[in-house]
Amino acid sequence: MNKVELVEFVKSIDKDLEIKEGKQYTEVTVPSSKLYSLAKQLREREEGKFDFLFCLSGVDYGQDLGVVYHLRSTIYNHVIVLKTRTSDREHPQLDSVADIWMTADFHEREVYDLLGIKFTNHPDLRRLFLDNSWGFPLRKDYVDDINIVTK
Amino acid sequence: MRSIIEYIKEVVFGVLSLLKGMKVTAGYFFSPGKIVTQKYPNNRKDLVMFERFKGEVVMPHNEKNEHKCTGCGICEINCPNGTIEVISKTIVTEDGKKKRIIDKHIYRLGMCTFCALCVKTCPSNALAFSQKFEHAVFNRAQLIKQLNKPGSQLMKGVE
Amino acid sequence: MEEQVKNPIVDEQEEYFINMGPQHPSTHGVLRLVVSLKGEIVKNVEPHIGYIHRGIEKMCESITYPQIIHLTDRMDYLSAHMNNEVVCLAVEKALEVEIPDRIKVIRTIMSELSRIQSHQLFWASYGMDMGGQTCFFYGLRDREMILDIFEETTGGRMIVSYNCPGGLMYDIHPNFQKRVKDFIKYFRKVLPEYDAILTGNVIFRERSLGIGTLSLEDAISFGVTGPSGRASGFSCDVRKHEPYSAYDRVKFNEVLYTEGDTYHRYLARVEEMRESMNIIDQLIDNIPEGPYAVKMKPVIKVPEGEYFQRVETARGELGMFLISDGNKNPYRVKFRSPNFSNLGVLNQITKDFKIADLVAIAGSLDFVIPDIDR
Amino acid sequence: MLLDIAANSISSLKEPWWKFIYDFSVLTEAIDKSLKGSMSPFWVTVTEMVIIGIVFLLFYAVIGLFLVYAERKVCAFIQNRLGPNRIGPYGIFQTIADLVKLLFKELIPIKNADNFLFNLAPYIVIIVNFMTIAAIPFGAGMLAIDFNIGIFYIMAVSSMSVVGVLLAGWSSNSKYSLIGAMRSGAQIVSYELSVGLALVTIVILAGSMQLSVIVESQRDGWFIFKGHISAVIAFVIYLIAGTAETNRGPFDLAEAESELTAGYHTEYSGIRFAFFYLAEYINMFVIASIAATLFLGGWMPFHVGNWEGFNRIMDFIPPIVWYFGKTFFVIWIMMLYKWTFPRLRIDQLLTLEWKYLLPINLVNVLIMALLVLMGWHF
Repeated sequence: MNKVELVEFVKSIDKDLEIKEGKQYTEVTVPSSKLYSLAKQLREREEGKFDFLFCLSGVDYGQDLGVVYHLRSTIYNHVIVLKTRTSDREHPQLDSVADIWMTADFHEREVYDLLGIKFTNHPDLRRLFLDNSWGFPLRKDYVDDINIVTK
Repeated sequence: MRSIIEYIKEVVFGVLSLLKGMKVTAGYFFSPGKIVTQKYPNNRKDLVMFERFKGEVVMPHNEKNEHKCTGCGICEINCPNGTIEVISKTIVTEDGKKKRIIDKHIYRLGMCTFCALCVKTCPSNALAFSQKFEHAVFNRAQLIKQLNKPGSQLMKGVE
Repeated sequence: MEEQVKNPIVDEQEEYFINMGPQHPSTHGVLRLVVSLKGEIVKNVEPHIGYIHRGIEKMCESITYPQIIHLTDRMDYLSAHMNNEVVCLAVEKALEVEIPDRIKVIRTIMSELSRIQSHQLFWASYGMDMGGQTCFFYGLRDREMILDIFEETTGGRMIVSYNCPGGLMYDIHPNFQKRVKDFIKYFRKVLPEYDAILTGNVIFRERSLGIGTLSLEDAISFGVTGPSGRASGFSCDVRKHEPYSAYDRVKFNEVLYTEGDTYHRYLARVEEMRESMNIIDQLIDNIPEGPYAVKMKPVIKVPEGEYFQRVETARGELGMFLISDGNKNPYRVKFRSPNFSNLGVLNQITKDFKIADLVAIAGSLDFVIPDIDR
Repeated sequence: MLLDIAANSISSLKEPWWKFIYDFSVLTEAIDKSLKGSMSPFWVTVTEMVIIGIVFLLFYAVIGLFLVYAERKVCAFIQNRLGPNRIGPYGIFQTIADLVKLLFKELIPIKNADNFLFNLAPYIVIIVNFMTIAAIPFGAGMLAIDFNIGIFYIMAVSSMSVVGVLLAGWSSNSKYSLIGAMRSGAQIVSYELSVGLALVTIVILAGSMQLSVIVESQRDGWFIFKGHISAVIAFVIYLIAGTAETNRGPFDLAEAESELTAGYHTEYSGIRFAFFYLAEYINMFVIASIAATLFLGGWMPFHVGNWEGFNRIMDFIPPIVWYFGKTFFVIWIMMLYKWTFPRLRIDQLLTLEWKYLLPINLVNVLIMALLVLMGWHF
């Protein structure tokens, strides 16, 4: 599927989505409420078959916290990028995709650990690297006077 | 009957595969070829490191105790870990001009990751890597080194 | 850490827990596996990681692009060169710099050399996991030759720091080609010995055939890439699918098996060493002339945007997700490290095998712990 | 008084003193005679036992240290290394230095361990070891006790070391140790069968269980040649099963350092650990020397039919040299495959015994019986 068809395909799932051609991949911005259903469709629809979640990154956009999903289909070899955001910095919550792609289990735990985004319906959401007493270091407003020395 | 033949085959092939491995090890036992062990502290004298080996950062001085460091601080900017600290001072040269020269070039070996960015980016090639690799010291303070020797001067012709 | 275990020895289901690691001979670093056992049967494996989490992604946000190189070296220290390459390729792609052929070819050769040395160490340590200690020394003996080649050209043995955005740090050493050819000649001769000691050995085959089978669906779903994934039939070689550097001009086979058990994960790596030697053979004699680095600006500023670059390291697909806001520091860097994804599958494939198999399976996934923790 | 006894025994030597190299009983009888001249029979026995005990104790330590050194050197040569090379010429004092280090190490007490059993276990292993050595004929007339059921005794005693291993694993209060000990138990109990049957094969051929008789009947040819096919199979099986019984690689599941860190002796430290370590090597020595005695003719020189000259030259080499030569050859083979093969898994270990070694062994015993009945052996 080329990029035009890909846009068509995503539009066919939900036409309100904001689709942008990025520098490399087609980027779809999803509101957090629609994330899970879109992901499930992308994974299961015969034309898409995005079965390989090859990157799941949490990003702190300053105001919002977001998660970027890089999906690839091992059958058709097309790539799509899903982006979702939440503006709640105190109790950010997103839907877990761990039951769609197993690898999301660990990646979501990592995002929870480093950015503090809670994933609902995650099977085992615990901190991965750090102790519970730590803050969320990948947030831009994280301060650690002892370990981070700036010149 | 067939299963018995299979059984015997299995045993024979298994034993043969084991003997094949033993042949290799026994071969090395009788003719080890190149011995890889280095008798390290004893072979210090003839131990030659490769010329590009990244031992520690040094500032080469010539026989007149002159170095090439102008104190520009590019190495300090480029260092990812804050290993290098260039402390410069301003002096008045003979012809009355004010000139910034290096006072101390501090190098903290304990923080260095040998990424070679300082050596590579130095505009006057004042820094180099030495071949020394025995860095262990008893006191952490000894790892903080001053690279320019006391009383050293800037080499003529280096700006 | 805070979990309460009712009875440390036996709980109601007659399962008991043992801690493998953080200091354990078979975890290859500071990985802690909380294994729940029933007799000798593994019921559940829970990896606890983070013992050497250094926050590389956070550190990257405050340093410049050339400085990232020295951190990526320390992620997967066995494929340090490829880790550096991913940063360089990402930055070069973002800046749209045209890279001369010489650099591409040298990068490819170095990548393949590090792949061989990584697989040699895998072979060595896997033999040791299985209890054959001599493998370890043979593997390290041969690996030493590659490390010498690295040291002569780059000045470092494992932490090479040879790439930089826009090219290489230095030109190759005059001896480089001769040494590499010598090594290839030598290693072609030695590789059958590897097979005699381990691959063909009946004990080894018995211990690894049919153990820890990972199906293709699971491999894709868990994102198991690299030789581990290819042993399950997951065609995931970035060198083939998205060629970077000089991989588009060399012929090589993607080693694919369908069985997906421990033995084939092992075999995929051994075969990959042969493929890597073929790649080097094709390139070593015709390294084009040219500069070893493109002149870059003293301060590299990547234009605003999001970039994703993938390379194939010795353990699988390493992705670098780079968000730049136009400054000299990246806004956000995410490394999609192969080992991190591969670790997730461990619990799935070790279930109902024996504790000795757990060691074999974990060994065959070839973890490098700093790459998991970052 | 000791000097008197020594002078007496030298004067009472019937033959030239250096003859004891060929027949040790010359020396022992002389000592016995001179002791009897100065003491009551009870004290003679006591003195002789003490002498033998001291000699064996020294021998035990020396052979243990030597084997540790030898193993390190052999594995180093296999692995293109030098091995120990710092202490003394070629590192020959390395193991002594190790022993001194272990002696000075702290014996770490284990919380919640069964202290009595924990302390007892290494001694059980050592004592059992010690008992097996007693029955081994080192040379002509050079054995402590000549049982008429020597093989039976060795089989009975050597399998007792599992008690020590089990106790060590159980009392350590560590899961690694427990798994190791249980593996070891299963292993030794099953491999005992193969060891026994392999020895039975030779007993059929020799017609005796007395070790001195077995050695003596190999004067005109070693059993491995006499019993040809059957004896070779029995020899191989004995080596495999014997290695399994000593918990050495590729059967070192009880220790399995990549799985169980150190298995049953994970929690031991200092000299208690050294006991286990030493016991492993002495066990290997015992297995190798029984293999040498039963299959390779013990201290008997290599004789070929009626080649008189050749046999004379072979006879010229002292029996003790033959004995140690053969034993160390067997030990070398054991080391070679320890350092070549990967370790088996516990179920495969038992499969190997019950599905392969035991049936082959049973068939082998039958073949041997047939050979002996029909007189098809040499």
